[in-house]
Amino acid sequence: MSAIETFRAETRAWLEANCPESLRGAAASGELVWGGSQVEFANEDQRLWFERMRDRNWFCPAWPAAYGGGGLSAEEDAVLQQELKRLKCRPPQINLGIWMLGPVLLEFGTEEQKQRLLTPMTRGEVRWCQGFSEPNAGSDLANIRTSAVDAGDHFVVNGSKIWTSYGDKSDWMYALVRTDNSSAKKQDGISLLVLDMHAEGVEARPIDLISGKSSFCEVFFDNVKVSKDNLIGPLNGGWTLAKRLLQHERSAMSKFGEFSLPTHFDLMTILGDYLPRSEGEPDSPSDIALRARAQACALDEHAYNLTVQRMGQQARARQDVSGIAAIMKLVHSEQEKQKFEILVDAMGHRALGWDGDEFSEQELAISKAWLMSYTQTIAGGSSEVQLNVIAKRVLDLPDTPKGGAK
Amino acid sequence: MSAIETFRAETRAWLEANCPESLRGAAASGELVWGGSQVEFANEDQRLWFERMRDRNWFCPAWPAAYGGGGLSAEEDAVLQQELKRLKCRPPQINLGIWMLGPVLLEFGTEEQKQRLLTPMTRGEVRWCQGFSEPNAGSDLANIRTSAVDAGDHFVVNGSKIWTSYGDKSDWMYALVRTDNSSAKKQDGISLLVLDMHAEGVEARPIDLISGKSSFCEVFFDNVKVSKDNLIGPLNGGWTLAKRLLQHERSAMSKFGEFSLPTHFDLMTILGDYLPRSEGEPDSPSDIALRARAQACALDEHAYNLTVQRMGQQARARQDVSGIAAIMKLVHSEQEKQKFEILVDAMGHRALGWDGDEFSEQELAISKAWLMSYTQTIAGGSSEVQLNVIAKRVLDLPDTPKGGAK
Amino acid sequence: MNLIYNEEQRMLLDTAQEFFAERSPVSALRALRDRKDELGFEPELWQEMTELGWTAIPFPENLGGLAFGYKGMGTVFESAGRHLSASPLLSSVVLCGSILEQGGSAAQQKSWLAELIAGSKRLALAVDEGVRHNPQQIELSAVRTDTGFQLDGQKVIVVDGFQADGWIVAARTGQAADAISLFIVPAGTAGVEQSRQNLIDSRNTARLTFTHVQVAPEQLIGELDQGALILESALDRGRACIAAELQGACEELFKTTLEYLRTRVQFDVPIGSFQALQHRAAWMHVDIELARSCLMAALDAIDSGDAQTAQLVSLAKWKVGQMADKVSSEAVQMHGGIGVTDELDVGLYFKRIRVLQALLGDADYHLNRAAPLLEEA
Amino acid sequence: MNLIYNEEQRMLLDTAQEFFAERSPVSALRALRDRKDELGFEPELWQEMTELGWTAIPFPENLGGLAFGYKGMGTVFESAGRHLSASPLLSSVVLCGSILEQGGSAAQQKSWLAELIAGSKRLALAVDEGVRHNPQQIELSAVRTDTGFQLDGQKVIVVDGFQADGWIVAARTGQAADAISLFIVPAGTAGVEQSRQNLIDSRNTARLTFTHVQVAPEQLIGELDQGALILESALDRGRACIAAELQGACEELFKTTLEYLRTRVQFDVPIGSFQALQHRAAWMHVDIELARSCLMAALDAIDSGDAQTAQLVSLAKWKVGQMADKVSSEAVQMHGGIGVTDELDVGLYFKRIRVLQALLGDADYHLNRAAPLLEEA
Repeated sequence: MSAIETFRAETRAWLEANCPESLRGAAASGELVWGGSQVEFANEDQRLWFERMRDRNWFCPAWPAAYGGGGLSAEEDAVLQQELKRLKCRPPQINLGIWMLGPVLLEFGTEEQKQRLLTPMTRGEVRWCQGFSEPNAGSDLANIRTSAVDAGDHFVVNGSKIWTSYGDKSDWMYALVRTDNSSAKKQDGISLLVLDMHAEGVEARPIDLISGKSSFCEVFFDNVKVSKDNLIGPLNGGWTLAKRLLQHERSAMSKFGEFSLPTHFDLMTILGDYLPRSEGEPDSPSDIALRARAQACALDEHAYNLTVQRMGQQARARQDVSGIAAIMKLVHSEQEKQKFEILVDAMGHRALGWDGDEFSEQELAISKAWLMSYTQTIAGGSSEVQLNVIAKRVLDLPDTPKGGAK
Repeated sequence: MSAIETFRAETRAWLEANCPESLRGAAASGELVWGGSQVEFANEDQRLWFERMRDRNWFCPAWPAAYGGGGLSAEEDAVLQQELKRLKCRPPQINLGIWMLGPVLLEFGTEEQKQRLLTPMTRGEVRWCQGFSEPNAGSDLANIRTSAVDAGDHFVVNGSKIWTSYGDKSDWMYALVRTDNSSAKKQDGISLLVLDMHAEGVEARPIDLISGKSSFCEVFFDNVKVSKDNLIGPLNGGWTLAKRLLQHERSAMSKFGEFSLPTHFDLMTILGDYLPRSEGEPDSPSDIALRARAQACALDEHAYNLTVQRMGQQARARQDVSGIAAIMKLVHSEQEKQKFEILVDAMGHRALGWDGDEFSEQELAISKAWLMSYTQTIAGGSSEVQLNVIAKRVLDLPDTPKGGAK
Repeated sequence: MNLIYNEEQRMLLDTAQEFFAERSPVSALRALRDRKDELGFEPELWQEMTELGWTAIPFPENLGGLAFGYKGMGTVFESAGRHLSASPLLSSVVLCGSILEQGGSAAQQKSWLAELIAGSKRLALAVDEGVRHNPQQIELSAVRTDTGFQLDGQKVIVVDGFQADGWIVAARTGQAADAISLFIVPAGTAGVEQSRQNLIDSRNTARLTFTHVQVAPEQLIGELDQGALILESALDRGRACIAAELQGACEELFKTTLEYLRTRVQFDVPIGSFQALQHRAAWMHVDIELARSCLMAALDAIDSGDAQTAQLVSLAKWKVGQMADKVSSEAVQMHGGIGVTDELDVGLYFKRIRVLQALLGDADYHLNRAAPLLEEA
Repeated sequence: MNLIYNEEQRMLLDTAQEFFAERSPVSALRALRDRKDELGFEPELWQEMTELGWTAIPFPENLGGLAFGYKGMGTVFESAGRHLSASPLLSSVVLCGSILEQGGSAAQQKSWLAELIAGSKRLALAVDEGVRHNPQQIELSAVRTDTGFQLDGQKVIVVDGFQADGWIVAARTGQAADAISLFIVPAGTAGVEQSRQNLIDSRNTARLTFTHVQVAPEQLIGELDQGALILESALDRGRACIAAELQGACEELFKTTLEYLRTRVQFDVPIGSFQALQHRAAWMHVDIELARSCLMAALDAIDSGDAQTAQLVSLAKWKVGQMADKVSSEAVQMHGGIGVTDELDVGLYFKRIRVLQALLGDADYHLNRAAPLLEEA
């Protein structure tokens, strides 16, 4: 048996012995464990799985052992991921720090920063949130205004961030801040800073959405002191790091999506419940037309899933996948929106409930998910931005020249 | 009886007595009479109607009698139009000169030009065509390059025009030509010229379209001499006149559309022929879905027709109709395209015939009309240009500023 | 066919616009929602609307009405739509009022209709039973008894039905498909249970359960088994008014969206200068204009008693509904992140629009019902 | 499920691309059209394709094939699509070849299949009778006689059917819905009349009329009444190849369109810098990628004998067809005036694409047929 085969056999055996049955398969959103100082477990199995994986240093299996990682080779890590997938093990914890900031710290952080920041991540002790967007910097991220002013041994941060997921429950934030107002290109005056959410002057307020309460927060900074060793990478060099971070966002989101399927409602199944066919009676023309629309939508979802598969196969065959990768977020979010529109059509007033006992839990969940689907085509790069990126980077269509179209 | 009531009664009586029965109601495209030196009549009725209207000076009923017009007041003209409509009389002749150039000549022409050019129009003796578009001046009309160079008592014209309807059958053309290459704004170097299509150096070649032969021509000018009294309006002042001319285009096209309905195929009727319902058998789901699409399309056409009606009523009530007027061409052409797409889906291979005996005349006509419908969303201001106009003039959305979007 | 408002109607439109803008702006709906108001509208506002005579608009003068027709009613509904102003005008006046006008006995008209017009009582129409609107499938039964009728069954999505002074209930009284009868059931009648259905639009909607409910013969409206036609005609008036409310809401939402496009700056330019958004906005304008024409045709058809009223109403409900789907979705998307927050009014418009779109028949339903229009051509 | 071409297949793809680009570019189709060529393809080209071994690709080695599967076939079809290259590969090899492979007797395989592979004979499949594809509704009858069978009826839209060396005819031989039998009818058989149906794509399509046509028992393929399954399987192979041809044609047309957007200047800038066009082009790209995945799944399903092959083929024909509708329409519109002239190749692509979209089942047909895929999830 080759070394890798041995590793696979051992890993499989360990996972089978240590991953509790109840933590295999997709979880409802509320059932996921978020690592951090306030980590909460809904049951003993969750705690066991968390502690066992932590103690095996497998929260970050491929990170160097020096920072608490598992020290696995890329090949071993791939095997571990395959085995986790085979058993459908849920991630023992969810943590933006590991998925997004971590890889950037490994690449750009100082040794001191790696020691100080990565180790607690690999122990699941710190919950991280992201501070990028601002009210005036949505699609145009470079427009951020939250300032970090040099005050000798520390920065003083003022301003606000928006759309920070779980800002109210996180321990630390990685944030883009403006450290130079004078640069000609606004991208050039931006730095990447990490900061303690418990520090004085930081306030996180959850945002109400059209779908009701949300995990998104608005975060306000009022003269927050941040010591200078929390600057990641060069001063005014944050834009490059931010772009790198956002590259990790997609894979993070897909990992997240794989295990938490809070909004997966199967269109055709639900359609069947609300558009029942009567024995012997022909369906009404309007039901048939709706069913045809639903079929088209569900088949489009099928085409999307095949495309996910194809992208993986192309990547493994070392073929260029940039053209496919660029469509994924756009397609998925737009398809979800369309799916819910059809569901709402089919469910009539049953999909229009807000709260109360008059509607089933599933019905209320569908209403919320429908409204939330409108968030998906905006957050994380709006559909418009996705289309711009496809047009320019994939299709190589020209920019509008200066002094251009009238 | 008031004077206008008397006029109405006389007009009605005259029309009833003089408009042959066979010339009432919409005509197939080939059955319309085009005035001009080569005027052709398919039958005696056409000749009679042409000559009677000509002799009553009613080719241009509201133009001054001095130029061969009918000299009617606006009120009388309106009554005449109503009575023509009531009896569904076809226009005795079709002539772009009357509908488009005529009004501009009346406004901007010299007295000599009016005498010389309008009088033959009102006699139906000259067939006119339009020379605006060029290969590099499609949506961007100001980009024309056909040049008219001052050579003392005449201009020398070189270049080419495209999309000239019936360029090969016309006697005269009104054309936009570049008379100044040095102007900063390209609109400022353009003049409006009329010229004899039979002159030396003029060649008109019909253009083949995806639908086959067409009435559009490409017209080439090779050192064509045009005497200076054929310049309409000021030198380099043609752009203003062109815009005025194009305002008349819409009403001209709608008049034309009213009487020549070569492509009016009723969607639901044809659908019924090709998607027959079997007695006692339920329709197939795919037929039902197609029928639903067809219904939606036909109802949209209904909504369009109601909008035409509403626009007329608002105009009569002296309310602003610019917001409605701006959508008409766009909606109509896009709806037609959509209608034919559905027809083609319903007719299967019967709509895919090109020529030969294997397809009925109607089937071949539908194939051609379907392919031609693709021309409608491009010619006469593409859908994109229409949308730009709506966005900027109706919705008041801002221009892209210089040095704008990246 | 007259597709524009005349001068009188335009004056009424201006009055209604001003009234709702001042007395019931969107913030009023927000306040009702935030305090979880069960009635879903402000009784004082309703009283003021009554005093302005709007509850009398559609009725003939001999019944205490103003005979100002459904174009008149349309002006009020589109103005209410613009400001998301909540009132029981649809349920009590348009739907129940029409039924009483067309089918009510003199006594019923005297007691109930007069009170509806005065605003001193409110009725709500109980017709739907299933997931989607379908007045052809009524199963709630009314069975003859020695003293009258007994009602058993359930109604859902009864607009303004919670805490109404009574309900007009559509009940099956025979085997034939259209053997439907209409009954007035006053609040407090034994055996009627009401529960509030809280929808996303924060308005008043109720489920009603009827268990062995006894009603007297004089509570029957019109002839036994003959209620379907009266019901359908009232529903059509209601659908046209809903279309007007939708049209108003969408035009206002579109206005707000255009303003946002002109002022919101990203990448150093107003986002309204991006051509992709310009074209989408232009298409919204196109749909709004086409829908407006259909709405006006429907209102005019009702007023002139057009033989194709039902089809024209369905055309309007379909086309306006399709437009509303698009305008509301695009409005949210074009507002970006802020558009999905509760802070902006955009979401309130979105939710109300989507409920109106489903009420009394969605696009699929009315597409089919409008189809006979196409046979005439 | 393997959704990409392997190295061998990619090599074949490159060869095919080069071959068609050089030997049968769009100008070749234009020439065939302009001289109103009745055959609709160049016999020399066909001979060269045969020599390259492409007619042997899908067949097992014991039948003289290369056993290179439908992914292999797909590479040839998408390359042909890119250049609108005309050949009887679909009709003779894929459709008729599959039937002979799966249902033919040893003698039939020896005579006919070997000749098809060698390119020395051409067969065409006669299946459709109505306006739209529907192999469930075959009415052409084959009735037993003393000496064999008698065929009566009509077939339309027989691809490459004009002047073929023979036809495989799907005939009704019993009352049961699927009582279909397949017969080989050589050209020259008494009672067969052929007329050319001139379609917009300038390819070879025929109507065949069968009047008291006598066929011998050995012309029956497989068992009597058992032809439906074999037919359906061959049709699925054909549909997948059509999808591949469509995909290739659309990708090429899209490439041309992008090039035009980059170079055509209006209002002093390349029109490809207009954001509205950019977004529409981006959506085209999205559809092309999604369609590509479905196509690859269909080809792979055929090669691996997937239990859901029929549904996956329908998914591909549906999705590729929808994409093709959009890409071809947008290509014409984006090319503007010049796009509707015959001078540009855009129109030739448009016309071929629209014919392929309808052949062997349009989007509506395959949407329904693919639906069972959704039940597994």
